Amino acid sequence: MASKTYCWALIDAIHEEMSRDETVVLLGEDVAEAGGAFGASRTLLESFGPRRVRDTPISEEIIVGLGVGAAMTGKRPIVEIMFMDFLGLCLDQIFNQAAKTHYIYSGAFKMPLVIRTSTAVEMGIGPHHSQLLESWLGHVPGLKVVMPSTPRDAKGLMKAAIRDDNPVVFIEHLAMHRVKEDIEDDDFVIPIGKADVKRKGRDVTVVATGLQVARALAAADELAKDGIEIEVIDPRTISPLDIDTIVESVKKTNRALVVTSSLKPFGFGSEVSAEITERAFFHLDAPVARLTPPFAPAPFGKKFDAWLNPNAESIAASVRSLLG
Amino acid sequence: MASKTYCWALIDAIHEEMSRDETVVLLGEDVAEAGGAFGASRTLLESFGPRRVRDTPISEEIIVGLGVGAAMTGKRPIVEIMFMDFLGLCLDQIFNQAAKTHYIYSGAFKMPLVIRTSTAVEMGIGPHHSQLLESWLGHVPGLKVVMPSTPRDAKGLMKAAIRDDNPVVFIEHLAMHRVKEDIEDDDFVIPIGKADVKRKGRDVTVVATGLQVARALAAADELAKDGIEIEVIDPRTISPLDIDTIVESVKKTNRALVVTSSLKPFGFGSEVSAEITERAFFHLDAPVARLTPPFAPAPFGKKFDAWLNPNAESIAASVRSLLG
Amino acid sequence: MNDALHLYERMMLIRQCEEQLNDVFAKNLFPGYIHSYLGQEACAVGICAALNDDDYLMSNHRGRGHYLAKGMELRSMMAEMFGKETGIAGGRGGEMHAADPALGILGGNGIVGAGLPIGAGAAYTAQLNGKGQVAVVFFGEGASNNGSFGETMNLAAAWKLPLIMVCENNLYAEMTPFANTVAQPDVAMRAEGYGMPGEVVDGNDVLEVRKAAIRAVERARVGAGPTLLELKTYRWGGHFQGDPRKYRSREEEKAWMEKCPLKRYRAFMLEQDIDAGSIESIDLRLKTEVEEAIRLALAADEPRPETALDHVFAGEVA
Amino acid sequence: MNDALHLYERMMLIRQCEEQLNDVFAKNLFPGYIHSYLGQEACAVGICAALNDDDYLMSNHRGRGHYLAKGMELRSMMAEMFGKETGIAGGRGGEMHAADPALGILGGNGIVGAGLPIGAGAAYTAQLNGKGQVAVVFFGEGASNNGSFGETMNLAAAWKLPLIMVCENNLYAEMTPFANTVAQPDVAMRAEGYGMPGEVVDGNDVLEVRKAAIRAVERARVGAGPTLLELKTYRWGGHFQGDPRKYRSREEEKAWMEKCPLKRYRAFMLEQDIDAGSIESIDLRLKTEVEEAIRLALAADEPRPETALDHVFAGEVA
Ligand SMILES: Cc1ncc(C[n+]2csc(CCOP(=O)(O)OP(=O)(O)O)c2C)c(N)n1
Ligand SMILES: Cc1ncc(C[n+]2csc(CCOP(=O)(O)OP(=O)(O)O)c2C)c(N)n1
Ligand SMILES: [Mg+2]
Ligand SMILES: [Mg+2]
Repeated sequence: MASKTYCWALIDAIHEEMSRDETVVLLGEDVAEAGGAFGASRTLLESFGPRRVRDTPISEEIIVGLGVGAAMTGKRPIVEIMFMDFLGLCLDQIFNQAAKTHYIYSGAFKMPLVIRTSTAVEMGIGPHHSQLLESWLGHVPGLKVVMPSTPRDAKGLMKAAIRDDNPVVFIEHLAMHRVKEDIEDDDFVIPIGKADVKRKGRDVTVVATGLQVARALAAADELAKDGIEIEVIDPRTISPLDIDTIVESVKKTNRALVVTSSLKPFGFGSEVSAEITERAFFHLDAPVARLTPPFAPAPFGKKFDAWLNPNAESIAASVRSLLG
Repeated sequence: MASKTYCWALIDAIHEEMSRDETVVLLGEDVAEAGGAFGASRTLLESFGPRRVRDTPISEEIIVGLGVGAAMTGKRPIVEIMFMDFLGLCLDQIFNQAAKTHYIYSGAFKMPLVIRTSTAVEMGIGPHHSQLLESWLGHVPGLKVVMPSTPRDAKGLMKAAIRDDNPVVFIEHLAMHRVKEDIEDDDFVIPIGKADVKRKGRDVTVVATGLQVARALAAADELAKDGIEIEVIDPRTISPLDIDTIVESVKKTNRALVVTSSLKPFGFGSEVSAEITERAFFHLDAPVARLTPPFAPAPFGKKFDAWLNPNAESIAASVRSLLG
Repeated sequence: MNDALHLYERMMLIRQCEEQLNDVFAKNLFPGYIHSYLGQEACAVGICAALNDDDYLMSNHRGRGHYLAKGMELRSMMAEMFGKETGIAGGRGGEMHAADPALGILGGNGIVGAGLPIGAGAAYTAQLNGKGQVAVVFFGEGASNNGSFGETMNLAAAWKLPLIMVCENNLYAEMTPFANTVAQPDVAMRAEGYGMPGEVVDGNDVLEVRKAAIRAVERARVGAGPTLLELKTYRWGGHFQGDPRKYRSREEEKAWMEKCPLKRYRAFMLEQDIDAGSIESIDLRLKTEVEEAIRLALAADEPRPETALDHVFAGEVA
Repeated sequence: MNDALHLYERMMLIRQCEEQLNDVFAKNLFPGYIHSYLGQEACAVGICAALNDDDYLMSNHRGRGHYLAKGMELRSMMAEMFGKETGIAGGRGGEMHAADPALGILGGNGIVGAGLPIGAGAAYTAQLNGKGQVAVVFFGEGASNNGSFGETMNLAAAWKLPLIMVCENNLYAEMTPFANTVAQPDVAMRAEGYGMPGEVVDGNDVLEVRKAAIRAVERARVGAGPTLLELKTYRWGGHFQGDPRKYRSREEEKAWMEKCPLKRYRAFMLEQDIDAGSIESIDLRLKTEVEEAIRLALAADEPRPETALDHVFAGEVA
């Protein structure tokens, strides 16, 4: 057991998998010599050498394409797209190539590819560096999408992603890179596609992702003072979504709130709401609520971000209004 | 009044707008000399010359980027991305540049840009030419997205899109290019953001887009024989969605079905379902149903497409089960 | 079969496929578009003559020539073109997609230019493996205007990847002449600026293509890095069968058909005293083989539509 | 002010901004990252010396030099950098985004390479307008490896757009030396293959830069098409302020700082008998102006957070 940051938990995960499987490689901008634009691949070049840990040019399309070609020919590449705001430059390789190749050729090629990317949502860096776009990726068949909210989940999910024979987009929250948690020393994975009930409760089911998980838990503490017990579920995997765990909870609580840092229309909240409604309509005492930033880009500056994004207070308020 | 195909209605719309406003230009692959890969820009080169109607290289990113730069400097460009399956190559220019520039600079630049694109969904052309991706675009603030289902709507919406000071993605259904309708000769626009009630009814609200509109209407005829009257709503604009018209209908019918040719998770149906549920929960007698192709790529061949996609029968069956 | 005959045999196999498929299309028996390889046979065959089975090949939307030249089994390839259950991809890929991992054939593509980065990825695998493998990626001159082309040239050159970038310059991208979309008509000239060699080759001369391929493959195998080969050739048909080809003259077409790669190579073989009889017997055999493959493909079952749900994901290993 | 002094004045304005902003950053008074333009002053100033107000300029993430060289008003630009309400974009753009339509300044960008196609679009407008306008797009050598670069070179050359593509090669892209990501270190060499002229220029010599810019602008104005200029220069600071710069030596930095564009130009001016006094008075004035701009920016209000919802769409005209 050791206390690890989210950032180091990820480095450990990659380190362990690169040690156990020499087909695992890491490619991306600044990942090698610099140890990562955010320090999230430190030590890996030193441990595994410049053939397996390699700096690329600023060429997002070929970064992912390299991964596709290498995965089809027997490697297990991890490729890094520094910010997920840059997805628009490489999405073809993700949705038409990585996600469809196994399908098109009826399984002739496996696609054990991890696309590692980050969101800097709520860090005040402005409109081209503040987006959370998991909803686009969740719309793509053949793609898995994970987004951990704790260091331990990050480690276990990264290991699962590397071992998976399918393409997995791994979304890191930069704002959480320094969060710490105790993590056991043994080898473990956290299965992709399995939600985690972060807190048990009976009154309202709160589905929260990424940064919002901790806030939902903070809101839970507040609400508990008034005798309101919310159940906090972190799906951890965006796609395929573990809707069963969520629906089971809603059947108990009869009320649900979805909280995300991504935008509302055509977003994660809409998907979860539609699924809950479809599967548990007659258990619902109120419509599923979605708490998200308003539908606008994120301007520069932390004040804007703070105003735009859900927080423990607004989560608690939404829960109260659902109850009442 | 003249009978026009969907394809010629679009050509007419562009022709009229290019005649009335010399800042309107048309750029894309094969749009000029060849009159469009699908013949959907015939006569325009002859009428407006090679400076305003121009063939581009196969360079999707700069096709949209040209439009962005030209729109910022006083033109009203229409740029064409041949199939929307190619969005992954130019999405950055759409979502980070076209959609955000007016916002970032607090209105200093208008962005009167039309991004004309097509879906060949259900035409059997295989996995890289059969996608309907309106849900991605609907998740982007600052972007408008329209998708007409009749020749007249196509014409009126194209004219509105060209006159709009915001970026508009205009989605054509290739499978409808030869559908005909009588269209008046006068100048008219169909406002972006306004749904159309294609058939009045009292029992179930069916929200259908694109190819599914005609099928919903066919299903309505069938169902009417059994005394079931569905209300068929074509949103026409995907974003911003005219949810008011839909909700008003649901308050009357108390039941809703959303039918699309695009995929279910994180899709159009999820968005409409979540919105209806949020706004009309206590009017609903049953959960909002979504009828879509299953979550898989579209393989080559029309048989697959026919099996995967909703049709009049499956729409009628879904309506019956909603009532049932 | 000796080397000289083998080149001919592969070209003729492709020629037969393309001609007979055109007939099938004319009879309305083909499901969808045909992107014909007619006229470009020497490109695929000359390049693949320099390759081993464990070398990689990434194709594009005009792939039949590449598949057959690299050795893909005829019948299952043909069945795939018709989208049949017996197709090499189970009939789901169709006319633009076939692959065979055992021969390093990594597939076709519906997205112009998208194969380039994937080919680079295969070349990176080859480099890691350290066994002298190479990767070849085929693309059209139209694709060379897509962003992926510049990214691939640069990265391949910087990493000295064993990648052979083969541009089949058939002068047209769909209905648009290449000359209308560039200021400089030789794609190969773009290589130098990225620090890799580029070479223009007569794409209708299979021996010239093979020579250039051998040079490039040699460089790649010894770690000297990538090469860009531009094969000047011509697409005899339209972009797809049925395209009325208003964008070019019948004279231009005729002039290029005079430069038929098979005719040319046949003349060369006869000069080399290869006897006409063995050539003819190849022609006859292939004609029959292709007829048979098409007959089987036409007769084969369509895939059951429910199989559309198979293979979305690979089985989990975690 | 005469021409010679004007060049100096613009460079010094940028220099003052960058140095004083570094101080502000060191005092923890700056919100977020600073992408410093220190050391590259001659690039922006030399290029913009060849431009008119109605020429277009598209910048990137390292834009202050470009903005000021093209004439953006100092105080509102500075306030924008701090994200203040008085900023030229209302404080929503921040350090990477400022624009001024009246001066043809089309903005910065957070996406490396994304400005290139937009610059081409502005050049297309200029071409349509037919009034001899030109467009300039600034980008780093790192951006030249992105797909947008090849697409832009090709299209600009094919269409003979009045576009000047200005690559500021400051040797590093974030923490990665350019040499590690290319086989051929001169970006300008890539131009020829696309059929446009490319030229390497000493980016620390403002007069050389201006000369090259005048040549390129001249070509563009008369319809002879685009030019790629590669300005060899150096980013004195890290990628952002605070970057520990482990990827290069302090000696390398020192050697480049010896080549300071201002020092060099000052020496030239003195040779030209421009009197030291007028130079000094410029220095003093600008120091004060920048201090004042920063003081005002620091003192200005933050935008009201509710304004985050403004300007998502423009008003409708239909
Ligand atoms: C990204 C993308 N853009 C456009 C198309 C439509 N398209 C299909 S083939 C083709 C022409 C390709 O020309 P070229 O690369 O020269 O290959 P050729 O067809 O001549 O073999 C185009 C534009 C596409 N499939 N993908
Ligand atoms: C598409 C994209 N990829 C990566 C980044 C992260 N990034 C920001 S600046 C930068 C380096 C750019 O280098 P260069 O083009 O040489 O410009 P310089 O910073 O040296 O002025 C990188 C990689 C980005 N913003 N956008
Ligand atoms: Mg071609
Ligand atoms: Mg640089």
